[in-house]
Amino acid sequence: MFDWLANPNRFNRITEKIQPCIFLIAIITLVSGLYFSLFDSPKDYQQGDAVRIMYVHVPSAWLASILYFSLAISCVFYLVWKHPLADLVSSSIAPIGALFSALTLVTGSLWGKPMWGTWWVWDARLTSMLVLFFFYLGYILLSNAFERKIDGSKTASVLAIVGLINLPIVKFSVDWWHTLHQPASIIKIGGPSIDDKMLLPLILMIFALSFFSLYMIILNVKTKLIEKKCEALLLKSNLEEISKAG
Amino acid sequence: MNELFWVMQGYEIYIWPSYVLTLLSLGLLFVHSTKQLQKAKKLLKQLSKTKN
Amino acid sequence: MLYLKDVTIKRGLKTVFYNWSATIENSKVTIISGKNGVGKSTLLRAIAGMIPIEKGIVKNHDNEIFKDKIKWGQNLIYIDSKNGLSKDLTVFENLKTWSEMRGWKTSDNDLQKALDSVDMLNHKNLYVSQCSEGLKKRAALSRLYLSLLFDVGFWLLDEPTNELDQKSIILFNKLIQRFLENKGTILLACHELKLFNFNYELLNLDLLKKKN
Amino acid sequence: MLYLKDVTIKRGLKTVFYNWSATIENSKVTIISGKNGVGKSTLLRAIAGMIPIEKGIVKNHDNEIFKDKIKWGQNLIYIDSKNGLSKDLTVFENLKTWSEMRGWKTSDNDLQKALDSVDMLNHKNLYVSQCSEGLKKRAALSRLYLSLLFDVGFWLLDEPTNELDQKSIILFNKLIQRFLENKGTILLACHELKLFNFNYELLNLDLLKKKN
Amino acid sequence: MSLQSSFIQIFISHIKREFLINFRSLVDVIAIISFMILIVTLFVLGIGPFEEKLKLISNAIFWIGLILAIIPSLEKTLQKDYDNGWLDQATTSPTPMELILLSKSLAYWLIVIIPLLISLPLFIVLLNIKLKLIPWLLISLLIGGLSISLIGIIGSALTLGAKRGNILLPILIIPLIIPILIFGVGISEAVRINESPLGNLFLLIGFTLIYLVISPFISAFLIRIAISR
Amino acid sequence: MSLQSSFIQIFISHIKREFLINFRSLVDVIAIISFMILIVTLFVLGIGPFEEKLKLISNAIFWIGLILAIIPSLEKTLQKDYDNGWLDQATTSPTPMELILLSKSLAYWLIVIIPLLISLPLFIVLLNIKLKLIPWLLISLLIGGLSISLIGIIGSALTLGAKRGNILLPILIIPLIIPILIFGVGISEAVRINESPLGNLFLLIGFTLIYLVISPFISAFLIRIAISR
Ligand code: HEM
Ligand SMILES: Nc1ncnc2c1ncn2[C@@H]1O[C@H](COP(=O)(O)OP(=O)(O)OP(=O)(O)O)[C@@H](O)[C@H]1O
Ligand SMILES: Nc1ncnc2c1ncn2[C@@H]1O[C@H](COP(=O)(O)OP(=O)(O)OP(=O)(O)O)[C@@H](O)[C@H]1O
Ligand SMILES: [Mg+2]
Ligand SMILES: [Mg+2]
Repeated sequence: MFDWLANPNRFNRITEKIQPCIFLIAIITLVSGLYFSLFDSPKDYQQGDAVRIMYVHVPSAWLASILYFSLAISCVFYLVWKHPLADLVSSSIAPIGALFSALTLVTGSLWGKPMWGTWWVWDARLTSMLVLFFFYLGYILLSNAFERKIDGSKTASVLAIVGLINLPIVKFSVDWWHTLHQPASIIKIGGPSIDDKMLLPLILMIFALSFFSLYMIILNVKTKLIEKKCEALLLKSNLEEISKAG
Repeated sequence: MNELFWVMQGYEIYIWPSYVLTLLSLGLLFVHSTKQLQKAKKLLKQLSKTKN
Repeated sequence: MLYLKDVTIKRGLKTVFYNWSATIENSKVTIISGKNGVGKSTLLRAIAGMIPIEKGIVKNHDNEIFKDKIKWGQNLIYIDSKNGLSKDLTVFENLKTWSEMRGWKTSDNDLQKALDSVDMLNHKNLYVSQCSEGLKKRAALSRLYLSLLFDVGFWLLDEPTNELDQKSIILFNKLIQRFLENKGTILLACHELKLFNFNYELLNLDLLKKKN
Repeated sequence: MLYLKDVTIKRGLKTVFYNWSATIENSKVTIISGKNGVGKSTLLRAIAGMIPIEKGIVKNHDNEIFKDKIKWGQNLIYIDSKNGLSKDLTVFENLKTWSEMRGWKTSDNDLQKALDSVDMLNHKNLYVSQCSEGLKKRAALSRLYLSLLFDVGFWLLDEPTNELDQKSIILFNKLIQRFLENKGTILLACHELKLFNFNYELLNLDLLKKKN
Repeated sequence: MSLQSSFIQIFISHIKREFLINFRSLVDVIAIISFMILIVTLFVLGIGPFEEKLKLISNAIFWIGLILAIIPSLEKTLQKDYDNGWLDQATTSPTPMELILLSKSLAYWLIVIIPLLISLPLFIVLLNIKLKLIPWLLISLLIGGLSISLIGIIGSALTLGAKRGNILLPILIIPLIIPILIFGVGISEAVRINESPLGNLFLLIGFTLIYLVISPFISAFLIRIAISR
Repeated sequence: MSLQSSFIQIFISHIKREFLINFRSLVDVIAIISFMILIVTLFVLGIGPFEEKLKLISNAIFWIGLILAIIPSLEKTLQKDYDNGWLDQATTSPTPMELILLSKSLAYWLIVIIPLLISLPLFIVLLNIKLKLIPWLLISLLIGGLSISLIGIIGSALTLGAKRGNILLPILIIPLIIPILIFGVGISEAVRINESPLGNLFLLIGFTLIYLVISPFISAFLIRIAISR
């Protein structure tokens, strides 16, 4: 699939067609998600209206995790199969993922203040999200810390892959900590402890953010493909000048 | 829209910022990336023009 | 014969060689010359395998040299102005750890002979941090003698004569002579051609790069 | 006239000069030569005031030079193989910060002219970490031009020509010529005497030290 | 033609140089802030996430974080400037070495303190610091940071010439730093138990002033020794 | 005449080289011990010398001390060997870079662990550590130290060729080290509350084994990039 998409022209042709669809789905789910989460969802019996923060917090958290996974996978593609497109994909994912993990931290804090009376608690999930955020940050800083883009891409990809091994361990190990956090309720599919009516806006928001991210990734990859073309053109004209001058 | 909705049981100072922040950053990301794409496209056009 | 065919080598963002070709004859000395920043060191580092060759091939006889990097590593010695000496070790310890790093089992006797070949035996136990510039360079060049004992085919030397005094230049010339007798190939970047008393091929990058 | 009278200079535990005397003529070039490790760099560093002179005196005309270190510092430029360039700054930034460090108010125009004097104007914005060895050396030597604009009397240069290509050597010779016209005094450690096209005094430490 | 600059100008141009080398972009600010956050994380994870424990050590974390942020990087620039010959250039120039070293330590103070001040609200949240403590924390970190960097440069100069410098450095300077730590922690403790922190603050200021005066001379002396080797 | 040594011999000779450079005399052992002592002092002074408080953090002190002792010095040797061209010599030799890096990280582990073990009794007294904890502390520091140095070399290699690498290093490395800290502290905690520490121990061992396998390859890959600049 990736191999097949790796051709830039094919990538452009296909995305040209599906991009509007993705955008449309993102908008529809976002608007309806917002409607349900703000207007048409029940108050939690304990948290009251404060539970509404969940509809931005949890989707952000999910996306931060999912995007990191995709980032690392695309880094594997880049390092192992050396698809240049894979690097563009990973470098497009990274800032979006970093944004979502930052949003998770901020909205979580905004949730924590009314619920726990404190902005921050060194609880397992919070800590591992913080670590995730630093993996994103490390990836971004490292990929820009080299003179040659390719060196930065390779080095940062290594970091992302190490993170893929390390993050589950971090998550798992940090879970040893006693937690104030609520138990994972969606995961317990057997009997979700939250209201079905709360589930709907949650799922809608997750879809909205996922499609939005997908759209943004495609957009960024396109931008980078064009930038690459520009660079190649510039280089070519430079080299021609050099050979003329020589 | 009634007053009660905006106040949200006194949680409004937590709820609205989280929504606004989320939507704002998504919006900014969208605008920024689209601009970037437009810029790149323009540059490419210029370059291919000067080449020919 | 070392063939470089249509190679493109970048250094940072700068393309130093672009679709460039050259041949380097075996069992001879080739002196690479050219103005500062033309790419002498880059070329040597690329042939040594440290800087990737973006495009093109480098062949030794009919083997692409980077196909088997270990074999190519076995076959070459690279010395540049960085010397590769640890300041916190003595001259002797540096040579010894270096030869161990290459996996060579050298006797202390061999090591001493190597140091003697560049007149460093008196300075054997001097820490490198206490050596003058020329002594450091000589300590690095003592590796060349060791390589005569093992099966090394190439010396890649980047400005090896810079800090050497007259006597050391003579000793260095002798080492080169011995290596040539062993059918070794030498690539040497240098600005001062008058220091050498042997026949050499000249690879002037100024001229060669304009031609392409 | 720079007199060194009965000086003893140590380097670590080693006494490099012992009760040694020499004179160095003003407004001339004196080339210090000698074999590796004889003490050329030590001598230059001692005169520059970095290595203490254990015994003996060094006089310029009738002033002991180390009586007023600030004045002596004002009066000299010292450049050795370390160059004194920060890798993380560009060639231009390095020159600018250097001249600011000396307290010289130089215009950007002067700095550019200085870089031009060693043909480094094209490489002005190159980070030093991206310079080839020769380019680094040239970036360091560009200070010499600046010193022509200010009241500097001495250049102490330790193997300044090592990495330079032919063209840079010519430019370097020109700088020396201009400094001599300004009545400047040059002390220069070097192994290769053929590079210079001016009259020089030779201070061969091999011979001088045996005599004592 | 001798357009000599004044010492002040030379001093400022030196600070500019350090900023050029070490503070080229936003990345550096982000990096220092992240470094501090991660130090906090490391401590918290080592100790356990319980609030009561955290309260006990939040002061210590700040100070140790500050020490770890300033001293290693100060050591590194000095080492770099020694290795690349910049310090040789400085000694063979009319500018006093003392001035150069003073500017170096002030530059490093600024380089670390500016990001720290920017991110102080974040730490207040992370470590759950009480509001009344904040002005005192601010002022004690500002002053303490200055003395840490003044001491740091002495330590770096001490180990510059020493062969086994890298390991010796902390040993040599930690005794010098301990008083700062004690006064700094003393300030916050006093505020916490509603006593006047002024005593400790004055001690901290006095201590810093002493180092402000002696540090450039001591480190210049040490560097001359290192260069003369 | 080709008397090739085996990989094992090359490996050992590399460790010997690191010891020659870093461990020449008793001074080096003492230096590392005093470094650890000073870390303890810093903590104690930052927190206040009350026993209950100390008990809470004695684990954290050990682990943070270990991290601070291994990683900066590991980074420094790698940087030194990069600057002086030794890594160039290693890449242009038949010996695989992986082997060299593995030996480097093991050497650093030994260099820090040996003095630590020698001085453990001292810390037991200083920090008032219970006897039943000691064997577990010993084993967890041994294993944890190994994984810290394996990770440390990855981090150093990541930042070797990077601009402003020294400032990036902690950001990259601390997240990787967190599990070690947690498992390590977990072992002692388990012992303290009379539960079995084996679970945490096995996790620590597993973690270390993963890095033992991947670290040399990853860091060799990264160093090749740094050298190709
Ligand atoms: C900076 C602070 C916070 C961070 C980083 C954070 C992180 C996360 C993450 C990563 C998830 C997804 C977990 C999963 O899907 O398994 C999550 C879910 C959740 N968080 Fe937070 N959280 C924070 C603060 C809070 C606060 C203050 C509350 C409110 C009490 C809260 C309540 C929840 C709830 C109810 C869920 C959904 C449970 C689930 O999906 O399993 N979080 N949080
Ligand atoms: N830091 C030091 N500690 C001890 N001895 C030193 C130190 N630096 C140099 N030496 C010794 O002092 C002597 C003089 O060194 P110096 O660098 O002056 O030689 P030089 O004439 O410049 O040689 P070269 O031609 O190699 O540059 C040498 O024998 C050297 O080994
Ligand atoms: N790390 C780097 N990043 C970017 N450009 C570099 C880098 N290293 C070298 N260059 C550039 O590559 C070109 C070739 O450098 P190289 O060192 O090969 O020159 P050289 O011929 O050896 O010169 P010299 O005679 O001065 O040693 C130079 O223009 C130099 O500025
Ligand atoms: Mg070169
Ligand atoms: Mg010398």
